[in-house]
Amino acid sequence: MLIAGRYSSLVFLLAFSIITFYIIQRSRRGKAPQIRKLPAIDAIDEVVGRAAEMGRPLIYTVGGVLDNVEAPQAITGFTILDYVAHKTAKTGVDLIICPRFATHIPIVTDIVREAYRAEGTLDLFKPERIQYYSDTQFAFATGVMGAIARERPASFIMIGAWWAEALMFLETAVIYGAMSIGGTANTHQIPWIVLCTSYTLFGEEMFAAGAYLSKDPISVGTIGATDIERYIIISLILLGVILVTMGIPFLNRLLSM
Amino acid sequence: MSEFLRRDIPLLITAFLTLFMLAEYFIDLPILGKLGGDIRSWGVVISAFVLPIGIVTLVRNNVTIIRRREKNWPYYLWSLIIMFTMIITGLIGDLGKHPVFIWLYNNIFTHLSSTMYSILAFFITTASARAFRARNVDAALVLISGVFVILTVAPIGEVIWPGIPVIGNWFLDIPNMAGMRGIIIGVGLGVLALGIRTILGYEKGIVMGEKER
Amino acid sequence: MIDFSILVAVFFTLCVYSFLYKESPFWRIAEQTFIGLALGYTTILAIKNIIDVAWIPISTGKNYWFIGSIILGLMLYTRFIRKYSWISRWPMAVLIGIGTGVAMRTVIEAQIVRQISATFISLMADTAQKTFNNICIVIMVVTSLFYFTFTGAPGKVSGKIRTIGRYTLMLTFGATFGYTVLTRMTLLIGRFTFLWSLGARYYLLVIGIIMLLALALKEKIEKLVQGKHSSLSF
Amino acid sequence: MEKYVVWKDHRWIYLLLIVVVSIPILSPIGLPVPISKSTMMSFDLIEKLPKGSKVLVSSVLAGGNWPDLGPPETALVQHLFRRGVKIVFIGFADETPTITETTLLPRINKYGARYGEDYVNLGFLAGGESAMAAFANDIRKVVTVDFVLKKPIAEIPIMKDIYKCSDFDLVIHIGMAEDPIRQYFTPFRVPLIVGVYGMMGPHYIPYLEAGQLSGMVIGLRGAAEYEYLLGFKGEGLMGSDSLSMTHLLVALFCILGNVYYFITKTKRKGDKR
Repeated sequence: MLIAGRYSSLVFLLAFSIITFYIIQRSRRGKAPQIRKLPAIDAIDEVVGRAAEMGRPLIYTVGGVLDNVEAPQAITGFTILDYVAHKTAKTGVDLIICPRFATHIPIVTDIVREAYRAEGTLDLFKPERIQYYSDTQFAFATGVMGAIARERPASFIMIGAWWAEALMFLETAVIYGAMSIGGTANTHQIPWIVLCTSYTLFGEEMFAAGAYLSKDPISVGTIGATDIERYIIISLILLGVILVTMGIPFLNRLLSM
Repeated sequence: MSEFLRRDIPLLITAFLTLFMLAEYFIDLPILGKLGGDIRSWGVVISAFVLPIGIVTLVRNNVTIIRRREKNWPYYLWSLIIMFTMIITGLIGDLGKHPVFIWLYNNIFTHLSSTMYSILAFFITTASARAFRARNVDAALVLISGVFVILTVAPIGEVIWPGIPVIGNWFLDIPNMAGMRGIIIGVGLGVLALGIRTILGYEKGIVMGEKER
Repeated sequence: MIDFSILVAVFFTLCVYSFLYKESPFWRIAEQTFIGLALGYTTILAIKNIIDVAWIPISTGKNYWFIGSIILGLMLYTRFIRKYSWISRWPMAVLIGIGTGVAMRTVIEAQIVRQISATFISLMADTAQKTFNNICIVIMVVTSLFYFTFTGAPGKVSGKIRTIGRYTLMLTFGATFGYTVLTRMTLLIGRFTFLWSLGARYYLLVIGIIMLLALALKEKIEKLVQGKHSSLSF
Repeated sequence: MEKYVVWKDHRWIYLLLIVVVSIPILSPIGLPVPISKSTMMSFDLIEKLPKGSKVLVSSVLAGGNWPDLGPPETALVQHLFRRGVKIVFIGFADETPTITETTLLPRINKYGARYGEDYVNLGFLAGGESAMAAFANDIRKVVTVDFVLKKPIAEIPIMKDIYKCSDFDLVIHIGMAEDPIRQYFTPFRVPLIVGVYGMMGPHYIPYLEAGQLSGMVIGLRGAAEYEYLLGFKGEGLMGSDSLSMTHLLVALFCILGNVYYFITKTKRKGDKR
């Protein structure tokens, strides 16, 4: 009935599906797993604090196309923007936002306006601080570079799906002495972000920060489920290594069935 | 009723097709294989229709820019002219075999696209001179393994000191292999979680487009 | 005799590189020409693909079911009609369903099961060097996997493990940094090999100098042009 | 501006890079190119291919990525023609079939191979990984005519007994490595060699070590090694001296930049005290 050589994949698929379904159901019923306080959130607080202390602006860019595989990274960018906007509303920091695509503008405007209204400082909210340059890669990058040179920000945060343009404005941020934080799941851009920023959220860490802030039951549930799956994989590896060291290739054969 | 057509049917289609592809892979039934082949060939046809969507979007954006005489509007007009030249010459005679079409491709397009991507070499060089500093332990580790790997990739590395490729390859085969394996497993779990959420109907995102979120 | 093809190729290559000196009309011509040509070319290939994959099977009477896929393909374009844009979700749902299913079913073995069994390496290998390497690999794989767990209690030990994991990942990104330099320099070498080639060398010097002068005097030229045509903003 | 920035106007660095990349092109030095393990594995596997065995070359080659993917594909395909095997080309980027006909094949010595009997170009399929899965599972369902002659597949001699991916003795994919591993190797267990973008090399080392890849040629550096093994001077070897110089420049900048940073840092810390 089942195709040979694919049993181990099927077992993993069924096991992980049940774990994911069970944890998401529990988290939707209010018993969500607890995500620990991430160093990333402390780093963001420190960067916003620096902008308030020095009385200089904070530039925030969010990246990622909304109707393809990059969507989750863009959504995390919006969630973290909401958190930052609440902080800048409280501390009166001049928040400048550079959205990567035109489709981001309405979403970003709503997020910041609601944050400022929630903090009761709606008068501080200035729509013209949302600066859109272009959808094309290099025109956007030069736009952000111009903004950094003009505004001389104390802090610079960039969260989302970045490509080659990331390095262009990261270098400008370092040159102008901005303390910056970067976050992306595109592994090929992470080296630049690590080399040019004071803290980097990479891969799942970015999504975890998003879930920690948004408290969305499905995202938090997924992270809880993937954690359990990681513990299973780690214990399988350790068990396998011990068995192989003792010369028993039992687990190898089991997994290649 | 419209709610059913607007939201539930697309989610049902996505969930059913994801499940079907899984069933076809694990269950040994020839009928599943044949049906799976048909569905995938439909997918290839639909994907072919996705490609020109970019054209409609671009034409719409450029036309608004030209109509409103925004900054740099002559360039956007030029972009439409060259695009339609390419389309018209491409349609004449055998598809994509017209001499002007091939000339534009060989002498302008290929040069432009590889030059566009080559411009990043300049930004890496200035960034390495001015921005890549070992400010913290993270950046220091990236720089150490980075410099050794750069000099291992360059044939001159071995000429400078034979130890460079030995250390560079160690960084590549041990820490990089282990770290990348962790990332690969992580990405695998991510794809799996996305698939499971799609089957369970929790993943509205991509199907619905941004309005729904 | 001027070889027009090489002249045009060198001109557009230098238009892109003019961006490094100053943002200018040369750059905007190059950028917009690139976008226009790319989409023009994609349209022809898309039409050719639709004919080969969908129209020919029907016209040869092989399989009438394909008409359904063409209708689904055309439904994609309802996204431009505000009232009916929800119809485009049906063909998108088909694409996403196939794509997710096809990737999901093999990712389990390719990126999870196989990677786990490949890490079953003996900690007492034949040579000291191999033993040391194997121990490093096992520790680094386990710690970098553990780094991405977020719901466990934040203890001292788990903090230490995560630090080792983060340092491993930093060395990994160092290797990616090294090889990314390879790709970017490769593209640069490809371009300058063409520019310095025998056919293109003279055009490079002639067009290069003219462009440099035009860019150096850009501000003056713009004032001149501004005087005559107020509406044309370059 | 940051106090310790070495160059105020970064455009001098651009000029320096242009000089450093141009000198080796105009007067090559001819440094030896050490052969890496992943290239050697690919060469040995193709060298042992019996004459007349069937090989699939699937690729995303295009104008923009030619300098990175062109040389590896040229070297691998040149070796295939030298071995006298039957080659089926399929493209998953819209430019691939055109650039294969106009740029790749003209520069390769085909040792008298005839189109239709010894090699065929099946054109382009849209849809990325899903199209790859469709092609691998049932070629005739998604490919009706070939790219060059427009003849139906059934009438092309080379395609006589080729129906799905498992009918090939070797698959070579040029581009990324994860979707061919998921759609060619995992379901069909056909040996898979990949020619990949330089920057993706480190990402695929675990697949090589786990045995899912039988060989890998990484960007221009891998192509230079393969050309050296084949004994012909292509873009890889011609560019390897410039590769050395430009990499050396970046490495030196990283080292000197940080030395300068630590010197000024201790001086700055000194002022604070």
